[in-house]
This record gives sequence, structure tokens and C-alpha cells, in this order.
Amino acid sequence: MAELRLEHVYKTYKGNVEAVIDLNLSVRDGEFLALLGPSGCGKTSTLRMIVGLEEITKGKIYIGERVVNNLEPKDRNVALAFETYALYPPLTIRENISFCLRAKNISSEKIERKVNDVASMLGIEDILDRKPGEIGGGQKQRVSLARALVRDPEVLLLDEPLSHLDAAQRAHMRTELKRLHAEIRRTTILVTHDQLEAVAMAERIAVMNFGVLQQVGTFDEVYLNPANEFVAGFVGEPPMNFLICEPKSEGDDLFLIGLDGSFRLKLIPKLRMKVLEKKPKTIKLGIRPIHIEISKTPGQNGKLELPANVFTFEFLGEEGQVVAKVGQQEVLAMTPPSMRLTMNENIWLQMHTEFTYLFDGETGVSLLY
Amino acid sequence: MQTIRRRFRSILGDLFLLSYFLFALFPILWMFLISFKKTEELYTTTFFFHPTTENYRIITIGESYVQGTGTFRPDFPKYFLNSIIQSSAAVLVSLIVGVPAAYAFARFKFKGKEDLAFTFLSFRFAPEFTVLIPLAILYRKIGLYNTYYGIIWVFQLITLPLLIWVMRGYFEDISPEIEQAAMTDGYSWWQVFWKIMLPIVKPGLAASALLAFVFAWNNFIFPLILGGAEVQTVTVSALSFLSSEQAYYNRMAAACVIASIPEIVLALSIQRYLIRGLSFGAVKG
Amino acid sequence: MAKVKLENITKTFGNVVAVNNLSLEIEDGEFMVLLGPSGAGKTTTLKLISGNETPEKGLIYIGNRIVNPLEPQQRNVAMAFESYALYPHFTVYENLAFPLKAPGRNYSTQQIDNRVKEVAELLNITPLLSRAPAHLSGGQRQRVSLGRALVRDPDILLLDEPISHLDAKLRHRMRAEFKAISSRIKTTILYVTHDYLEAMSLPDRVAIIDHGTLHQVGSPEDVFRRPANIFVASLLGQPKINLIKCRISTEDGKICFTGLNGGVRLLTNDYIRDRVLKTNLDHVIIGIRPFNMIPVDEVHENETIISGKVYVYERLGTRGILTFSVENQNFDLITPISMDFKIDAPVNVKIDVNEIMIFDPTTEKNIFID
Amino acid sequence: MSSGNTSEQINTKIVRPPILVRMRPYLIIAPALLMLIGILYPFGMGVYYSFTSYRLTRPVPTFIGLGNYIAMIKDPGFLHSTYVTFAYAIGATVIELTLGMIVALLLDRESLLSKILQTTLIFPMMIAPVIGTLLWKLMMQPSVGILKPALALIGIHGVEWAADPKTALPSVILIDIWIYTPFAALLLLAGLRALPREPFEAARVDGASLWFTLRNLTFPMLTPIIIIVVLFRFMDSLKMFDVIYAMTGGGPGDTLMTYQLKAYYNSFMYMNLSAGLPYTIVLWAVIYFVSQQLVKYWSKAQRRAAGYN
Repeated sequence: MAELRLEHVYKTYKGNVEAVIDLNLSVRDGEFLALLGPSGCGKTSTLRMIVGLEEITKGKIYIGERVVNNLEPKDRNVALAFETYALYPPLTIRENISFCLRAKNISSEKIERKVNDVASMLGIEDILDRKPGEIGGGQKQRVSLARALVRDPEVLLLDEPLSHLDAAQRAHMRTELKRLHAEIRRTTILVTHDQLEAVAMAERIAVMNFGVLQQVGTFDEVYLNPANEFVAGFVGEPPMNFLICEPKSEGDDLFLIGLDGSFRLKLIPKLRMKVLEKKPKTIKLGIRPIHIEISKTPGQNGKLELPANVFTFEFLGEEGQVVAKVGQQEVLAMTPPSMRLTMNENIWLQMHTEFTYLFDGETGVSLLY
Repeated sequence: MQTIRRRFRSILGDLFLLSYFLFALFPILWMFLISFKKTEELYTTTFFFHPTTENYRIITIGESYVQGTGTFRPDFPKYFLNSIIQSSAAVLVSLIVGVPAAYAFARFKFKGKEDLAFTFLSFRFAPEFTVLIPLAILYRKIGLYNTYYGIIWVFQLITLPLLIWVMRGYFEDISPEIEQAAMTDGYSWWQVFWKIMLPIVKPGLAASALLAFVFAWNNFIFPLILGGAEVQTVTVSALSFLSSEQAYYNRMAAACVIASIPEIVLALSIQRYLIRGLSFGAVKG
Repeated sequence: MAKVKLENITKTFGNVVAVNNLSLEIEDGEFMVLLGPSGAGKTTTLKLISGNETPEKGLIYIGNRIVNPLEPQQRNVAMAFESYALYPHFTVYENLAFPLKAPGRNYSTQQIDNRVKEVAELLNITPLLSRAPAHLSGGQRQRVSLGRALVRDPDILLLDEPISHLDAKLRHRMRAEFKAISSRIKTTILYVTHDYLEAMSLPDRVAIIDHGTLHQVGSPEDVFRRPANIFVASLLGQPKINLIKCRISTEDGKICFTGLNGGVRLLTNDYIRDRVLKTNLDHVIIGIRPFNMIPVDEVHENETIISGKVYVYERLGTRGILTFSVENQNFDLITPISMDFKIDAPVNVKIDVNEIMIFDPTTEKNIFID
Repeated sequence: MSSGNTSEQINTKIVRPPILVRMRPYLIIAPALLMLIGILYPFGMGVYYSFTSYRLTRPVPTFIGLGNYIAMIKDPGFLHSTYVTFAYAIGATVIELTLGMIVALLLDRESLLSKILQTTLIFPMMIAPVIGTLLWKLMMQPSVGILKPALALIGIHGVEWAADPKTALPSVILIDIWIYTPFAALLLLAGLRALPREPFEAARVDGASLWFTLRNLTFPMLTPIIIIVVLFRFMDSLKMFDVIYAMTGGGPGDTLMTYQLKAYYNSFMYMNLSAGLPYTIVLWAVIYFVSQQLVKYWSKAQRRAAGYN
């Protein structure tokens, strides 16, 4: 069991493609951290540097107190469950799991016991003598986990563990992985592009984009006060809407004027103070689809409100989904199952004030920090 | 992370690789070398000599010289032409007959398909004399002995199985849905074959045709048995250099160099598709 | 534009029955979705209509013409394939123009050019026209495949899982976009998918099939509110509908369902009582949709409550999914994001009794549908 | 056609596709079928003649049953001929496979050297085998050849190569190896490059040594291609004619008289066709049987390499 620390880690591939830029990240002992970001954001390169499958261009990686930069993967006492499971096709499941033990010529009774323990923990005792080709996706996932855990690693790394499973298996494995971590309390890093997985399983989430760490925090920190526009747009499904507008103060009130005058919003004191302090030229108003209430008549109860026009409406069983146009900009919102909207009907989007976010138009940095 | 042991192992590996390629390439280089040696210097020098192109001149323009029992005009260009005509004609026939058959094997289901395909493959492995001996009799009876048609026909044993199996692999790589889409778009199966299937497999088709050409060109046993003087190929003629008392090794080397140039060029041009051709589509290069 | 009728169609591959005595009618100009899990015979049904597959039994009518003996090119059907099946050696422009150049269709080169440009505009792939398919992203390939089917005016437009291979974000956007486009396409459309969201949002009617047999045909709302059987009910909605096997008993004139050996007791209203009495069953399977179950802190007496233990709680962006177990059977319910639950903590869940569905345990049929 | 009546009543004429569509596969394959018959006919003739006595000098086939086959077995040189045929085939195949595997593994390391050398790997095989043999014959020539001085440099003298019965077989096997090792190396290299990368990274993370990975992972996953190399090389070297004929014509004496050479000499030198045929037909039977077994084993190995039982 060990803490994992990355200090000023860089990874530059041939033709100076900067995959990871000045990454500082520490994962507490026994913590479940998710490394979340779109494909090509450097999360896989980071994972491969920790495991030792990629050279570290600059910076240090500590596991516990040891610097592991120059250690072979096998000497780092880390284990990796591959995205494509990477099982050994010609070997049986038992041989797959015991591969690393046999490579270190440990006694065969000890190997037998360790394999059976980890197999029962993951519920795959009955397929130990089958071949990788003959088992399903969920089972393959468990075998690759068993192979990682049988070595009793200090750090367990999961590379997009659920991306090749179908929806039902994915939901099931999410709960299994969460319970497994609760059982083994091993420092675990989950690399994924699917924010549902990260949110559902990990205690803390590190969001990366273009090789740069955007924000690290629990789900609430990352979801409820995102550090910048990217994190706000990436975490949360369906993604946050952004409306480009400009601040204009009239007397001691501050208004946000929508692109081409499509809307005028009076800011509440808390937000006005932040805007006056940071003085951004343009602002992106962020609002999540679930924090928008649709009303067919202009409201009076002083909530922040945007006039809009229905572009498409979809009835989806448990809820509805509407894409409305505020001037030229599109806003996606959810509707209760009973509501029905028709093409280019006029509606008013009422926003919960405590869930409206403001970002600097140029830098995308949140103004609420 | 390059440990000492790993670097030592890679040097050892490179050494072994160099020695293998020395073993593989030196003979070709040496052949090329002595094809420029004068006859006098043949026995006295090894690497340092006055290069001359007389050997190439003699075997190409041709010159009669006394050789034991009679004059012998090694008109090498004629043999070279024979090889080109016979090999390319054989490949052409196989293309016309084999490619549609390969398409049928790849796409259609009909009785006895796999046995038929396997019979074609078994021709490739059958010892040549099982068919050469009967053909020797048959050809003399129906006058195909020592004719282009005879050789082109027997070359089918080499070119047809190769083209059928390799092209079958290429056709099977194309998703059936592309054909279904084209037919749904309003084209009959023939137009789909002509406008969609053939253009897609064109590179593979060209490569396997060239490979079939090389195998036909390199064949020695068929023209030896079924071909007389008129249709002699380069491979059969190369041997005749040795039978003369005054062994003109340098001229033989020159003949070998000229005989090998087409293959080397072809091999380089179809590098990417070689694997498939060599393994009859069993290994996807 | 034409009506499509399948009459007792059966198609087998070896000993696998892909389509089993299927009869289905799609009205002229109607947008119908064929929904079913993978391997249900959806794609085979499309290929039977397009002519790429031939049925062993049954008749296929397009308009009022029997088309069984006709080859695909004689049926004036357009199809967008699940694997997109673009012609790799043609540019996007040539892919779109290819159907218009087919024999028997005399379009002038000018007409072809206009038509291709018009469809490219509709699907905003105009900048891609000179590219080769290999250099397109998944979303772009999907649009070109759709464009190739839309470029002519076929009797029927067949779409095979057009957007299921895109990543989640792009899929949501493409679904909304397709909704906008479909209103402007004036032809009979048969759209195949395994994603129930597409079946809910896009078509006039949904046909649900599994193992080649038709379970139900109806409007999206009709199929969602009144599923014909348990299979249809569990196919629509994520997470799946919760099913509880219950014994029927009468208590002072009211019907009471008791299940999970006492774990749940539901007193029903009169409408349900009359229906249940008519079926004279002693056991039923009741179905409760996750959004009809609400976790509560205090318990009032006239509410129906199930109490269990939290198995696991997952917060998924817009909402939480609580999985709780009663008598080691797991149930899922949807919660607002703000709630939080600890593993193995006790939880009381209120059920909206009027929204429950009732199925016959043997035939699995919905007892409200006769 | 009112849709009232059931589909069975509508006779199948309307429903079944026209004759031309149903016969389409056979029409396409017709030319190849004709060619097949044209090739099978001589094979049939060959088998028939092997049961008759037929000499070019007296071309009248008279039926003598197994006479030719018995004559073949009684031939004093038959045992030696069998030995040299199979020794040549097994020797060439085993060495080519091993050498090919080593070269393939080394080339797969993507070092600069392997990139340069790889393009020339195919050359020896592209040259006609008979010309390749002449080349080596030239090199082995004591007077003009390069091998004599080269070997003298490292202190080896008096190697007679194909002239000496003791070293004749190794010499022709050496030439076969020179020509066909590229075949094994290229196919195995393609096989190595087609293997999935992740299992080998997993093996590295699992701390497996090079040999342990080779034995447990690489070789089992390469078995299908190894079988294909064995199939092609063993079959071809069993019926090798060009190299031996061009090198020594079967000599010195009868040392290199394989079945093919026996068939050639009996049929075309001594004009006794039906004496030559049994050799080649027995060889064909052996090849057909062995290739059937190998193909069966290949499909099983392919399943195992892909992770099935």
C-alpha cells in the first residue's frame, strides 16, 4: 500500500508532441482516483509512465518513498488492467493469472493458493480452465483484474476498464469495481474518457485536457464549482450549455447582454461582485440542462430568465429533451415526462441562480473562484 | 532504462543479422561482379580486375564460337523474349479464368465449393512429373510439344492456383455490405463486380499477377521437358553455358544477371503484397 | 413513396431462425422504428425488403407489387448500412452521385450535381465532398452513408442503426438533428435500432421484435405506457423496470399483492381490482418503473413502502441511481443528484401504486391489454 | 393478387428468382472448371499409365497391374532414394524454419539495421532456383569460385562440396536454405507484426523473461504460421528438382537420386515412362496425405492461438 506522487512530470514524443505538461498529482494511500479526459489528453501516457511502459521525459514519479523512473515495470510493484484486457490467448485462465508468479518461479502450491483466492474474490472460480476466447467481455474484465491483483501490487491501474462492455455489463461492473475497491483498499487509478464511470467509481477526479491537469477534486468540487469552461463542459451528461454575452453596468446594477442582444440578465449581487472584480471583456454564461425549468409564460418570481424558441423536442419516456434557440445560440434542457413542446414555440428558460456559472470569454477560467 | 544486458543483447542480434544478410546477398553481388570479368582474368584475380562489358555484348548480340561438336549460337535475347511471352501469356490466361472464379469462391455458396478450391491448391503441391510424363506423351500426339501454347497451358499449374487463392482472400476482405449497397443503389452484380470490386482489389490483383509472372519465369522443369529449341526459356538456356568444355563462367554470370533483373525489380515494387502471394492468402501481410 | 407489407416472412441461416413468421405493414410515408436487442433479426428484415436476402417463406409487397423474385437493383429501395459501407475508392461526391448514375436512371450530370450538393447541404457535409472515406470521422461517414440513401427519391428508405456507432455526446446531437431532417424527408422510412431512446423520440410508430418474432407495434408513448409484455417493458427505460413476483389476496374488498415473502404489500385501486379479478390468476408479476419509486425519510400510513438495504449508490451527472436490495433481490431507482446514500444503510422507498404494471406470470402478457 | 389468400397458394414460380440468377455461381466458375478438367485429365492418364508398360520406343500401353510399383521397390537404389528425398526435405525445412524464426525475431525489433536489410530479404527467393544453384556451383568451383580462398582464410581446406558423396547432400541443402529461408523469415515476420501488442506489454509488466515470453506466448501464437511455413517448405523440398538437377544431375553416382530425379531419368533418359511414373505417384500420395494432416492441424492451431480450445 503506498502513496503515489508525480512531480513536474513531462512526456514528449518524437517531433516534440507534448503529451503531458508539468503534471503534479498526488494520490493518497488506498485512494480511488480517476484520471478523466477526452482521448489524446495525455491520461494514457501518464498511466504508461507510472507502469513503466513509457519513458518519463522529465520529472519524478514516487511510489511510497521510492523514485521509480528507472525501474523496470516488474520492479515497480504496480499492476495494470489493460483496456483490451490483453489476456494471453494460448493460455488457460488459470495460466493467465499465474503467469507473473510462474515467471518469478514461486512454488506451485503457493501459486495455486494465490490464484484460487483472487479467483474467488472476483467470482471466476468456475472458468479457470477455460480459454480467453471462450468467455464473455465481463468475465475477461474480471480475469484481467485477477491477473493484476494476484501480484498484490502497491498501486492498481485500470485503463478504460469498461469501454468494451455493453451497457448492461458496464452498469454491473461499475458496482462490482466500486465494491472491490472498498474490499481491497488498494491505491487505485482509473483512466477513462467516460465521465459517468469516473463519477460513479472514484473518490476524487483529476480532469486533464491537452496534457494539462485542469482540476483535481471530489465529484461535488468538480461538478458544482468547475475551475474552467472545459471541466464544466466535460463533467456532466448532457453537457453544460454556454451562452456568450458581455457585461454592461447600468447604475449600480450589472447586466449580461446576450450575443446580438438576444437576452438581458440582471446579475445577483454575489455574481456582480465577482464580475466587477475580474473585469472580463466577454463572459460565457454556463447553465446545466437539469438546472433549467421551462415555462410557457414569462415568469415574475425574479428568477434569472431567458426567452427562447423551440428548435427540436424529443419525448424519451422518463423525461423529454428540448433544444431551444436563444437568438442564434442553442440551449439544451430537460423537460418533465408530462410536458409536450412543438417546433418554434416561444418558451422561457428559468435558471436556478445558485447553479449559474460565469467563465471568462477568452481564457475560459471560472469567475466564481 | 536500457540496462547493460539489454544493450549487449541487441549488439549480438545485429551481428547475427549482418552475418545472415552477408550469406544471403554476397552471392548475388559476386555474380554481378564476375559478369564483368574478362575470360583471361577469370582464374587469376578475385576482387581487383579490369571490368569489361564484353560478356554482356557476346550473349546479347550473340556470336558463334566453336563448341566441341558444333557451332553454338547462344542467341540469349530470343530466350529472354520467350520467357517474357510465355510467362505473361500464362498470367493473362489465369487472370481471365481465375479472377471470376476467385470472386465466386469468395462470395457465392454452392455445392462442392471447398473441395473445388482445395483441388486447385493441390495442383500447387503435386510433384511436377505426375503431370509432365503424361503431357510429354499427349503433347507429342497433339503437336503441342515445343510450342508457346503448350508451355502457357502447363504454366497454368503455377499461375492459376496462386491467383485464385490470393484473389479469393482479397475479395473476402471486402465487406459484403459494400456490394449490397451498390446493388441496392441500382447496379446489377456484373456492374458491381466491374465498377466496385475490381477497382478496390486492383493493387492486390496487380501484385499477385506480378508474383505469378515471377514464379512462371523462374520455372525450369516445365520448359525443360515440354519445350524444345524454339521455346527455350532463360532458365533452361542458363544451364547450357555449363555444358561447353571451355566453361565461360563469366558469360553464364552475365546471363544469370540479366535473367534475374526482372524479378528483383518486381519484388521491390510489390514488397507490401509479397506475404499474401507467397502464402496463397493464408497470411495477411 | 410506397406502402411496405411483410406477410408471414420466415428466414433462416443454417438452423438459426433469424425472422420467424413476421407480418408487418408500414403505411405510405410513415416513419417506423424497428426496435430489438442485437441478434433479434432487425438487419435481416431490412435486407429482406431491400432484396439482399431472400425469405424461405412469405411475401414482400412494395406498393402493391410482390417483389420476392426481384433483385435489389429492381426494387427502387435505398438503404444506409450499419457499417456505412462507403465505396473506399470513391470520393464523398462520387459516393453520393453513384446511385444517380445507375442504369435505368437518366439524370443529367447537371441534375446529379444539384442533387448531390443539395443533400450535402442538408447534412452539412459540403466541405467534405472531395475527401476519400478513409479520411472521415465516424460522424462524417455516417452522414455520407445517410446522404447516399437520401440522394434519390426511393419508394422506401431503410436505415440500419445509423447513429449507434457514434460516441454518446455525438449520438445525442445526431438524434436531435435526425429528428429535424426526418420531417423534411418525404418517403416511407424504416429505421432499425437497439437504443430505446431513438425508438421513443423519432418515429410515428415503433415495432418491437426479438428472435425474429414481433412483440408489439404502436406509438412510442403507447408502447412505453402500455407495454404488451415483460420483454417490451424491460426493453424501454434505463435503468430497467423492476419486477416483483406477488401473490394475490383480497383484504376487505381490495386486492392486495404481497411479494418478496412479505417484503412488499400493495393495496390496489378498484380499476386494477376489476382487471385482476377478470384474469382469475393467483400470482402476478408487477412492474414498477425506477422513476415511480421515491426514497423517503418518514413513513405515512396510507403510502405503500418497501424497505431494504442500500446495495450501491452511483451519482451519474444529472441523476443518481440507487440500487437497493430486499430479500437479496436488487431494485434500481432514480434519485435527484443532491441525495447521498451509504452502502448497506437501511432505506424506505415509496411506490406510486397507480403507475404499476401487472403481467401474467406464465404468458408474461400485460393483463391491461386484451 | 389480393393479399387474402395465403402465400402457399401463390405458386412458387412468381416467388423464386429466375433461372439465370440461381445458376449464376456456376456460370462464373465455368471457365475455371474447364481448365480444371484440362489439368486433371493428364493426372488421370499418368495414374493409368503407371499400371501399364509404356516405352517411348514402343508406345503401346499394355496393362501389367502393379508391375511397375514392384519393380520400383525391388530397385536396389530405391531405399537410398527414399532416404535422400526425405533427408533433403526434413533437413531443409527444419533449418529454414529455425533460421527464418531467428531472422524474423531480429527484424521485428524495428532497429535501423533491420529496416535497411528488410527490403532485400526477398532477393534470394526471387531469383530462379536453377540460376541460384548455378551461382553456388560457380562459387564452389575450386578454380574460379570464391569459397575456396574464403574458407582458406579461416583455415579450412579441401572441401569438395557436391563432388564428394559425403558433402553432396549438405551442399544442395545449403543452396535450398539460401533460396528459401527468406520465405520462412517473411511469413514469420508478418506473423509477429500481426500479433496484438498488449499481451506482450502485459508480459513485460508481469516480469516475464525473453525466453519465458517466447516459449509461453510468442511461439504458441505463431503456430498457425509455423505450420503454413512447414506445409509449403516440406511439400516443395520433397519434390525439389531444379537444385539437384542443376547442381549434380543426381550425382555423384546415385548419392542425390531423389524420387523426382528417378522419375526424370527413368522416363526421359531411359525412355521407360511407366517405370518413372510410380516414383512420382507415390511421392504425390505422400504429399497429399501429409498436407491434409497439416491443414487439419493448422485450423486447430489457429483456434488455439486465437484463444479457444
